[in-house]
Amino acid sequence: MIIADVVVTDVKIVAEGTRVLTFVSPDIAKSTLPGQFVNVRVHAGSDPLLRRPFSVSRVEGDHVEILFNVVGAGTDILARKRPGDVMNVLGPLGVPYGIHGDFKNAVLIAGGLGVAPMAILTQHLKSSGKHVDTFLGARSALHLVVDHLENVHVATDDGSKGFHGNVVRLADEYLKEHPARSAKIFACGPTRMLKAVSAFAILAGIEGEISLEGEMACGIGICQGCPVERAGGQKKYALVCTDGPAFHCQDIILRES
Amino acid sequence: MIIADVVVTDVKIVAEGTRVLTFVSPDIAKSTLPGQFVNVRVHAGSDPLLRRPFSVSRVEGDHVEILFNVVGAGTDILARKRPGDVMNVLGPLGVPYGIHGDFKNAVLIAGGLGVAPMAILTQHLKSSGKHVDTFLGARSALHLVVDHLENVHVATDDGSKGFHGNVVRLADEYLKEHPARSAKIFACGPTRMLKAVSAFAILAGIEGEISLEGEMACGIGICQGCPVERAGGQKKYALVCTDGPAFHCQDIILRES
Amino acid sequence: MKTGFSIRGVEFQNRVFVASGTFGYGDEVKDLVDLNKLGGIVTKSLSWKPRDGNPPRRIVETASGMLNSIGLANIGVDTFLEKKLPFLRTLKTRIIANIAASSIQEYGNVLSLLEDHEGIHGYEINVSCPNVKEGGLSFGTDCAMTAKITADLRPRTTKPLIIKLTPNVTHIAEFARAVKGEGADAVSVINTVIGMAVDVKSRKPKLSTVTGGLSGPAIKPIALAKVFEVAQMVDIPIFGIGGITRLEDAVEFLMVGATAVQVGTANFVDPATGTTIAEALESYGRRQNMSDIGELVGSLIVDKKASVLQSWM
Amino acid sequence: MKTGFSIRGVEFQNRVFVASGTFGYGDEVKDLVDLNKLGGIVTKSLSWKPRDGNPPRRIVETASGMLNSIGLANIGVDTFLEKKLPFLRTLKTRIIANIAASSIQEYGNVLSLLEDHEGIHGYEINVSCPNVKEGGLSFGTDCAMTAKITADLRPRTTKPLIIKLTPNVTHIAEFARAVKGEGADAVSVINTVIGMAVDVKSRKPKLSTVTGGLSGPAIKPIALAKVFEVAQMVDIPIFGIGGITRLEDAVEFLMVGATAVQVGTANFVDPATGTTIAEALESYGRRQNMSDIGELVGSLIVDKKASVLQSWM
Ligand SMILES: Cc1cc2nc3c(=O)[nH]c(=O)nc-3n(C[C@H](O)[C@H](O)[C@H](O)COP(=O)(O)OP(=O)(O)OC[C@H]3O[C@@H](n4cnc5c(N)ncnc54)[C@H](O)[C@@H]3O)c2cc1C
Ligand SMILES: Cc1cc2nc3c(=O)[nH]c(=O)nc-3n(C[C@H](O)[C@H](O)[C@H](O)COP(=O)(O)OP(=O)(O)OC[C@H]3O[C@@H](n4cnc5c(N)ncnc54)[C@H](O)[C@@H]3O)c2cc1C
Ligand SMILES: Cc1cc2nc3c(=O)[nH]c(=O)nc-3n(C[C@H](O)[C@H](O)[C@H](O)COP(=O)(O)O)c2cc1C
Ligand SMILES: Cc1cc2nc3c(=O)[nH]c(=O)nc-3n(C[C@H](O)[C@H](O)[C@H](O)COP(=O)(O)O)c2cc1C
Ligand code: FES
Ligand code: FES
Repeated sequence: MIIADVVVTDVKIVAEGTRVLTFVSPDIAKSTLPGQFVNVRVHAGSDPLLRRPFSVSRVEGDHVEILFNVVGAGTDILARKRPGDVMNVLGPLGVPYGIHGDFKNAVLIAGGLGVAPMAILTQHLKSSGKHVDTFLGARSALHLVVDHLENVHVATDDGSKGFHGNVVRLADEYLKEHPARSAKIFACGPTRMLKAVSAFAILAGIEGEISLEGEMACGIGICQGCPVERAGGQKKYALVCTDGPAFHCQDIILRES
Repeated sequence: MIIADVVVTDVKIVAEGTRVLTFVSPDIAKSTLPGQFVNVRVHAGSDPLLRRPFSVSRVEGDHVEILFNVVGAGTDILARKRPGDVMNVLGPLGVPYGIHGDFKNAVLIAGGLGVAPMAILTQHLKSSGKHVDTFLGARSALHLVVDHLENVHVATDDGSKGFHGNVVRLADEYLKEHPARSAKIFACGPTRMLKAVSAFAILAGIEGEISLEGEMACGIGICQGCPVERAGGQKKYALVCTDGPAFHCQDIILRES
Repeated sequence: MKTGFSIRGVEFQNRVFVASGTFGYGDEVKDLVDLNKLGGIVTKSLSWKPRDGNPPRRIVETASGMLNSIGLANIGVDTFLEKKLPFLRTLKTRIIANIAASSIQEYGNVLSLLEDHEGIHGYEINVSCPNVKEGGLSFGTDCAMTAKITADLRPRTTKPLIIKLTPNVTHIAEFARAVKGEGADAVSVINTVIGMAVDVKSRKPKLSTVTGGLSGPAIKPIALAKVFEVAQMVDIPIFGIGGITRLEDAVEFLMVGATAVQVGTANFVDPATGTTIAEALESYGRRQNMSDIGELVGSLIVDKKASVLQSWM
Repeated sequence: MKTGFSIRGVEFQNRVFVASGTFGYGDEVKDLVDLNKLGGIVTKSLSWKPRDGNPPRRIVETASGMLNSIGLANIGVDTFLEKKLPFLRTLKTRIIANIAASSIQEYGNVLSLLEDHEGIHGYEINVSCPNVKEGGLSFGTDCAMTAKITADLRPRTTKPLIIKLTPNVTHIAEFARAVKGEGADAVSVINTVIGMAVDVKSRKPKLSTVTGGLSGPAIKPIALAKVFEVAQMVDIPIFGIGGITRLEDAVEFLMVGATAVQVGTANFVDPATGTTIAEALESYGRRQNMSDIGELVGSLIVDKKASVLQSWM
């Protein structure tokens, strides 16, 4: 984990409203594992005050990529970054996905921008010899980001591409038809989707990890601001930033807020 | 006075640390008189919260120019504007310089960025047939902005150009040697300089107007935030934004804060 | 859809007002704002005699906010009646006269004088003023004194009497309860929060008065909590004030229990903020298929268990 | 040049501390910050038993600030002694244990237990906690109760006893005077300001606890005014806290009368903020040819006439 000023080399639009920002950081590029995130200080000012957490989407050489939509002040500032701009980044942070089990088939399920960590996850899964199937849910064909992914199965809300409907049902049905021996699920996306994935994984008795999002103040465990309810254990809450963002389905209880 | 979104067409560096920002506003271009200012909303965010006042420096066709140095958050944001950027402007505001008296010789005295209103002032003085002498004080030759001015006499703190020292003394001595029949002084700059100008004008019995700066919240007389002490009269304070920024030397009392 | 509401029989056309001291007397901005679109205009505080106000420096910008120590510079009630009221009378918008004073008598004198004139629809009492008798201690931080002012003013008018409360007290709801007990029709929550700033170079306070009043977006969370406290404890109409710059802010205040809102500091950035929000609030209500914007008032959904936890900090 | 100071015989190497609850227990950031450069580390509040804290959502960003309702989630004093203190002992930086409790007895029990262990150099008492006996009313807004806590704790230790005051009271100086009277060695000013935020879409409070504590640059002007009030009225060392993010902020607090400062929320943006300010403060002092940074404390130049005006708002 380092804290450093990094140079932005590129910000490009890769799908409807979705951008990829690339910055240079040999240390972060070297040390980031799939599912980990960086906490970005979007400007030097005091409003917005806090850093903004983003999953590392992909690493190439010394370059690190994050994927985001403009949803508010912080991402708006990020979207205006230009090559050469300098910003302060803290990372890599959090507990990565567990990719070294003895499962053979990795089933990646992503909803919306939950696709962010899937590229780097795919990189690592493949280099450790896993077979990867990827299920992407998006609002429409225009919102899809499929670069650097393997065996992509698409579901869109408007049916403009692939399966018309819920990506979890798509994955569910696919796995029923193609029973994967020793599979493991890796999911990221909206809470409602992650609940569905957990339910389905636990039911099907498939190992599964989900990556959570949630407001964070520090990203490094010093503010206690990012609790998620644990399923059992004497401590009631885990911290998304240091105990996660990746959790085993059965370890946590997701609640709609 | 209008409030409108305007398009920035250019931001260029014209001297050490000094920039000219040009924006398009037919209404403001048409209606602005010398010494008036515009109140600029540098961004849509809430920090910095308030508008920033800037003298209109020059008008050409539909284009309006302001001159500024980066001294803080607001001017920093302004300096980063790019052609095509939109910003909200309120103006023209304030009481202009009085250029229609029956004086023949206009003596312009500016210290530092007090030069800002001098270009538009010169435009108007000349079209009403006045002779213009301009005295500019700057830290060094590099800090000088002399464009669109007439008969420029320079004083620099470091002597790198023109008279080595105080611009008021330069003007003083010049006027002693070249007694100007029916002259009027127009000054803008740091408070200390304006005090010197006032003292000198009143002493020499020459009519003089000085343009003040000071913190403002609204720029339009609704916050009472910009008082300047009056010399006599039953009201103790005048408002810089609506009674000024141009005042007759003898009407106000300047205090160093 | 109903946008208006009434207090003590006085009808206000919508729930978005402009706050005292942040809109002059209205006429200054008549070319920039359609004054007839506001729910109400609260005047700059009026005192018996004109007040010069404090020496400069009177304003300091702070993080997402500003400090002011205007010192209630105002033209005085006579000049107001002569120079400003005639114009305000031409508007269809309701006019609330805000009154400031340094003694109970002065409050009463100003109000009674205003009572003799047409065109004022209600009074807002600024109790954040120094009580000269008590060596300059603010009336507004003394609950008994605030109640006493209310009791003295109530018999002088049948128009809406609104007491503007200061947030600089431990339990603001006690003040609301006290003034309600003395017959106040509503409370305005909040006035500015005491703050200060230092010029490190000169080692002097930035404001000539050392401390001043903090306003703007920075204080919105504080104002919401104060409005919520009053709304939970006392059944009285509340004007929600503090850091309102856009529609969402106004809706937040209504939801926590404000009957209407007042826009303050935002007027300095754009004097049309109030009318913009008033229009946005109306279309918001329509989009939500409301029959009355009032449905928003106090509509906050609060989990009962919440309050037990809240005080751990 | 002297950078340090001492309270009750305990030497602190400089005047820049990190505030409770914003720096964990120190070890979490040891790779990012040179902990030995801090004047002091104030621990997260410690209670007798571990506390899970409040349900999510615990934090909300606001204009130049943030609201939190962590609910004093902490590992409890036993785990602290076993898991955290050993590491803290290895530092040359002074450690202040911050204590939170829901009864006077609990405060005493925690402090006395900590007294039995090496490596703690002083105590900061967080009185912004609900007094269970009084149905959850905060100790810290009750002057007598705050004094009572101090009186009960004082005999239990000869180390510095610092009472951390809440800003959510009318006259904070009264609280400072009261705790000084009971033997407190210093006060910390301020804890968070009560605030709230609403999620307009769901019509629910954003925080699970409805209201929470506001912190960050937004409250700096409020904190400065509170420190100034205490410094003017009571002769007691003050830890100035509230919105400090850079050197100038720290200098402002020292000038208005703080003996030292604590950096809070800024640690979430950069945990090295405290050490950065400590170093900047030292070079600032040298540039100003000071022989002791303490020369800044209370060095504000105040015009006598000022105070008369200040309360008009
Ligand atoms: C571990 C982690 C990894 C993340 N990875 C990505 C990513 O790869 N790509 C991406 O686009 N976003 C990601 N997010 C979410 C991202 O941090 C937020 O979208 C961003 O902070 C919004 O900032 P803003 O200022 O633009 O919006 P704000 O103005 O802060 O908020 C705008 C809206 O987004 C919501 N929001 C704010 N912060 C978060 C948050 N942390 N999580 C969820 N919703 C939030 C707010 O409630 C509000 O509705 C991640 C969050 C976490 C905690
Ligand atoms: C009528 C009027 C006309 C002006 N014309 C010009 C102009 O043509 N060109 C120009 O460069 N500046 C002009 N100014 C000053 C300009 O408004 C400030 O420099 C600017 O607001 C600073 O904003 P900032 O956010 O960059 O700096 P801030 O962070 O706001 O302040 C940085 C420094 O500038 C000082 N400052 C802030 N506001 C003012 C102010 N209004 N007047 C003087 N000092 C201030 C602050 O005290 C601080 O020391 C004018 C001011 C007024 C009132
Ligand atoms: C410059 C200024 C002047 C003010 N003058 C008055 C006043 O004369 N009387 C009064 O009751 N409130 C006055 N206020 C307080 C505002 O009416 C309002 O209560 C406060 O600013 C909080 O709202 P805001 O955050 O929207 O500004 C003033 C506020 C400001 C910023
Ligand atoms: C997330 C968070 C947790 C906090 N926890 C504690 C705590 O446990 N005990 C305490 O005394 N103060 C606590 N505080 C208050 C801070 O120590 C500090 O007094 C306050 O935040 C103001 O300073 P700041 O504006 O620099 O953050 C906490 C503040 C924040 C933001
Ligand atoms: S974000 Fe601060 S502890 Fe997780
Ligand atoms: S700046 Fe508001 S009255 Fe002059």
